[in-house]
Amino acid sequence: MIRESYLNALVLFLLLAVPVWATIIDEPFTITLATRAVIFALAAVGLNIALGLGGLVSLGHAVFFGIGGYAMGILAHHAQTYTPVMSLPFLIEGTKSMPVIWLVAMASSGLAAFAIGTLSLRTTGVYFIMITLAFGQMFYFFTISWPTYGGEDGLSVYVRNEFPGLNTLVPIHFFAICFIILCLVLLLNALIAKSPFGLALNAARQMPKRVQAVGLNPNRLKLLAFVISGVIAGLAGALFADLNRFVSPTMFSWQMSGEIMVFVILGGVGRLCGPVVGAVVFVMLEHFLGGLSEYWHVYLGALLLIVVLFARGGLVGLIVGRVDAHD
Amino acid sequence: MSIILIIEQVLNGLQFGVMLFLMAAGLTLIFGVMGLINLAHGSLYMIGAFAAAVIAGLTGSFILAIIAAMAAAAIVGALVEMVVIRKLYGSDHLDQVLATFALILIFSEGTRWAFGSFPLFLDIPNYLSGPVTLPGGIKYPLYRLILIGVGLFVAAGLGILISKTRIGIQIRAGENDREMIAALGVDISKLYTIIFALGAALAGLAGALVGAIQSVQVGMGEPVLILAFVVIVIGGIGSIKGALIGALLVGLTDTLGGIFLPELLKLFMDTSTAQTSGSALASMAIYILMGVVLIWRPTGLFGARA
Amino acid sequence: MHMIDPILATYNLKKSFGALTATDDVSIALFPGEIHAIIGPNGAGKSTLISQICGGIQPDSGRVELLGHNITQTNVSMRARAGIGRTFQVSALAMEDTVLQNVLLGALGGSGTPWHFFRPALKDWRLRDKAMTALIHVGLQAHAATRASELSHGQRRQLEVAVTLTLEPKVFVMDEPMAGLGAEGSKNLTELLDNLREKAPILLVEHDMDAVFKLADRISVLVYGHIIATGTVDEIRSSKVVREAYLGDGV
Amino acid sequence: MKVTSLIFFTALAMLANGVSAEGIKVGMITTLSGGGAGLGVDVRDGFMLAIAQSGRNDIEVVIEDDQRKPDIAVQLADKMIQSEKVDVMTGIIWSNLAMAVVPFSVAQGKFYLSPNAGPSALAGKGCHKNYFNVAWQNDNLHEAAGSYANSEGYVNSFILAPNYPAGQDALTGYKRMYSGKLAGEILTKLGQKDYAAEIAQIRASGADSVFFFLPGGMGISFLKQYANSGVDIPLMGPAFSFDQGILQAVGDAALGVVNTSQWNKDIDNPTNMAFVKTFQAKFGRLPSLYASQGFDTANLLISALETAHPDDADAFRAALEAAEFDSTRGSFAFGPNHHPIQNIYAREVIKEGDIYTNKIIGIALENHSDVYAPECSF
Repeated sequence: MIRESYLNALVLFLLLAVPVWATIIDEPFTITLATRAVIFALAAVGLNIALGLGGLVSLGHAVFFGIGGYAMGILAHHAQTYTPVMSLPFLIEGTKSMPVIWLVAMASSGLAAFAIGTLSLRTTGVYFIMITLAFGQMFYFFTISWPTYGGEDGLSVYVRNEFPGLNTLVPIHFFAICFIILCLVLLLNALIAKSPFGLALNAARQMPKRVQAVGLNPNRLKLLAFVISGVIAGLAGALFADLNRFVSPTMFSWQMSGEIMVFVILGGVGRLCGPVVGAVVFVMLEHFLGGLSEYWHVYLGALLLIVVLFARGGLVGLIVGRVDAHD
Repeated sequence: MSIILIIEQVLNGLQFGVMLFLMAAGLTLIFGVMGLINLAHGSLYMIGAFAAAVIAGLTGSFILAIIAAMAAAAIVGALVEMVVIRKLYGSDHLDQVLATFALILIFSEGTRWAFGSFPLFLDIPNYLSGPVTLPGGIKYPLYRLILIGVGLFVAAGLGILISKTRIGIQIRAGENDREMIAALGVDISKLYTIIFALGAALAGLAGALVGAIQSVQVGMGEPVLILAFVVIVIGGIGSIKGALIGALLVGLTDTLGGIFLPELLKLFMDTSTAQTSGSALASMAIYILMGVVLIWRPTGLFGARA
Repeated sequence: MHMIDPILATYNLKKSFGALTATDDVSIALFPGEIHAIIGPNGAGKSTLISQICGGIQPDSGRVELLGHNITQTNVSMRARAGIGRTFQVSALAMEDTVLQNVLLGALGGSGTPWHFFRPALKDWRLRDKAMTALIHVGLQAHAATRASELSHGQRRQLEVAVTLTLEPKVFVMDEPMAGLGAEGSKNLTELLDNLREKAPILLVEHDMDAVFKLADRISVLVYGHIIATGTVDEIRSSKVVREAYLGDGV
Repeated sequence: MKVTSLIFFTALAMLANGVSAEGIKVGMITTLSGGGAGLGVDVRDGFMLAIAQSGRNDIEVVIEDDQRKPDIAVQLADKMIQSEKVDVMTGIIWSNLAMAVVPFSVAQGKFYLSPNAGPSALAGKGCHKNYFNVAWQNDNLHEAAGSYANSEGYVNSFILAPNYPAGQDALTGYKRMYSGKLAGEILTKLGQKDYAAEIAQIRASGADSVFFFLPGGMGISFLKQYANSGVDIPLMGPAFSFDQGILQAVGDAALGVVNTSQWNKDIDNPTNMAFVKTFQAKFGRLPSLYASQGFDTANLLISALETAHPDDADAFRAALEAAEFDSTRGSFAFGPNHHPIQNIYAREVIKEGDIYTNKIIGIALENHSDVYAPECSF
């Protein structure tokens, strides 16, 4: 058994070391895979704030991932075709600048999370799982049948968007951007977990009526957690779209929501780096098992079952044991 | 749009609804009694359809195929319950979601491993094919009428099973109070296996019946599964009556929405825009219905009040 | 009778569930410095009454006043902020959290806003002092770092009281605090509550008659949703109505 | 011993072809798992059959499964280009995946030979000199159905397709050639499996013909339900609902339905006859049009390699443009936008013994190109 903080440091170190090593030996594809893992991890860290801290089992987080993706797709599409996003009532131009795209992605997914959260938090338990799933399906079918931005075909962006001072087309540069964002979000997550808000949210998950009895509104705490979670997933979506230089409705599919949830549970719900471990392991399995057999989903399924049945607390829990009591 | 067409569409909606009910009934029973959320219910639907296709291919008998579908789904269901599901009753919904998601992966790819990537052949028998003429001169496929009949028959049967029989009393007791059935001296794990197998058999039946007019292929279960979840959430989880009403609502909304929404929009916009946005709206209609129901009644139409 | 205004009062509260009238025209008052016990047989409507006072259930008619303000239309958390500090019949604590974290939650609620995201709650000394004071008051300071789930039943009741203390409430509303406690635990908690009335008056719903007779300044007897008598311990002990309706003829 | 013989054969190949000793590497990204895997499997088998028949051991084919997910396809494309360093790419089945992969790949100087998807964006303004489509432009088969409807004298068609870009393109394609009126036009939900409502509308519409584009399981469902409904208005559709894999699952319900295709197993030329025979012998099933497209794609590639290596991009491109290979479709040539100019046939579903298959009943469009070609300039 080792302490969780050492494990977290080790995970992040490896996640950084592998692409650096890959750059040295000129294996750019390994960097691409690592970037994919980092972005998935980011989305999962987002979900973990709602799921691990707030106890909100959302089977619809693909909505925010997708909205982030489409924010990037739509802005970059208009920038590359030199058409305005809208001209009435005022002019909005497309853009290829990553920071601007991120802001738009986070704002729009945050707004969506606010709306969906407000409605969904009227329900609890299985109903909450199902209503978030239903919102996901709504967005999925909408994007498929709405022709303006490509419908099911999706949108291609031929060149990756720009970040001041870096050449985003160089794999290690783009990886660095994603990795730094992941570290910042993890830091934010750690701070939130220990903050007064995190304390209250954590209590709202375990015993909402106690939180009410001390004069706080548990649903408002959960709603904010849901919005923060959605904003992070949206940012991950924008990065994912930039990694692929492509967005499509599959980003909204319920399998995507399921996969984000798999990252979290595989790694360990409520653990700071659980989602990171989950995403990295998933991407590795996808790569290596996928190379072994066309039917690799069978093995993936079996592995997930084993984790659920025998490794409560996910992989992180398996390595470091149960959560320490703080202080 | 003629009255005949409207009646025909209502029948279509009903038929879709009762088939959804077969799926939803099992899901809602399993949730009501065992508190388990089972994403792998769609796999049992697929297993039913594949078993029916194989047996129909071997024997040529549709009746045997249907029986085989129910048996295969029930057996697989019982096995899954005993090997995996049983360990999940105490867990929270999160673990259940993940474990049954894993089961979907295993069943889907396993079936593809065994049967290949191409759809299987399963058709309705000659004596059930073709249309019949209903009063008012409506021509309607015989087989679809039979589906409506089978669905309503199963609904009635389940109603009687739950209200009148010994096992029904146990099921109701289990929904209300888990310790109570233990106190009644019922073997709980056996009861759970039976309920799971019953739900699975209904899913298998639906898979075979629907597979005969649709396509028998890997992945056929998941779209139906999601609709069935919408159904039980609208109806109220745990309620058979809710599942029936919810299924009919979803069936009618989906069928009629697809027809009438584009027609409605044509009143305001040009034909092709109306067609595109109408069908976009129609594909979201049932989810909008579900959202509205949950905002109005957060535990569904017939769900237990919190 | 009393020349001072009540801190908490209900006026003609009425609540029915279908044909069952759970609360029937209930008017009670809680004055500064007193412990007012509400007793009654099972099913008398005590829990429903508490819920109406704390905001979980809306009455069909009647009103609830705190310090002279009508709070009938407000919800649970608003009433908590207004000064109602309650404990639950079954301990409602964040079981995965430590004792200190549970009390901090109360301090957080009492301080008004939880909307701080970057400063660790455990390093907020103002909150922490408040929390530790409450823990010392109930005698749990040695267990600050213990998980709530590892506490004994009696300690959990003490912790409930401590959480409520951090709110600096105007009144305490306690739903059967003695339930499930052994003789020793009851004795400890009785002492604790006895001293608590200096901080704020207590509305005490309780089954444990020894504790009630020891603690209460006044007692109201609730039967079938109806207050049949209110008075001092001696008045209630000697009341004929109470003996007939509640204690039974044999006593 | 083995090494020596390899060197010997390579040397021989060098002499024979006059190209450099280094072989070429082909990256195939196609759908081998999940829904729609049947199409990818056929393209792969057809392609590899041609490679095997060529006897060339200097062509290395790296095959990867995209699971029909665009993001996986993009990731695999990155892998092919960055890690495998392939010269030529091919294999993608679906238009949306092609849109995700092709523009990026050709922009990096790779050649892409499409064995199936032909989205209009890549045929018109978005065309690229290194992108060749060996199958068809997406609209082609639908246009052929419209033309066939005219030749049959249909004047009141009911048309339906799923509500997604390829579906909307299908209806546009049909209407482009068809000159009659429309009795109705429906966009169904993608993935829909129950068509009772649509069939009722068809019955009520008074149409004299029905054109539908419903690929995969959707088409199976529609055909079975249509046959069972008692509606007997003649059906037409593109070959996608009538390929060899699907027909066996539809059964009698498909018999007699007319569909349009650029290929069929009874096209009478020696290449095709040999292809059908060897494919059946090797894989134990009849080839589908997807298999024929995979086979043709590989043969086009091999023919171009006879004259140039992809390292010499201009020469290799010229060799591809010449398209000097024996196609299973008989005459085959590329138009100015690198899309085929070819005959499109009307076929009818028949039963041969126990097997459901197609028979050519006529030519729907002769030497047909596509409408997007004029918009294309490299």
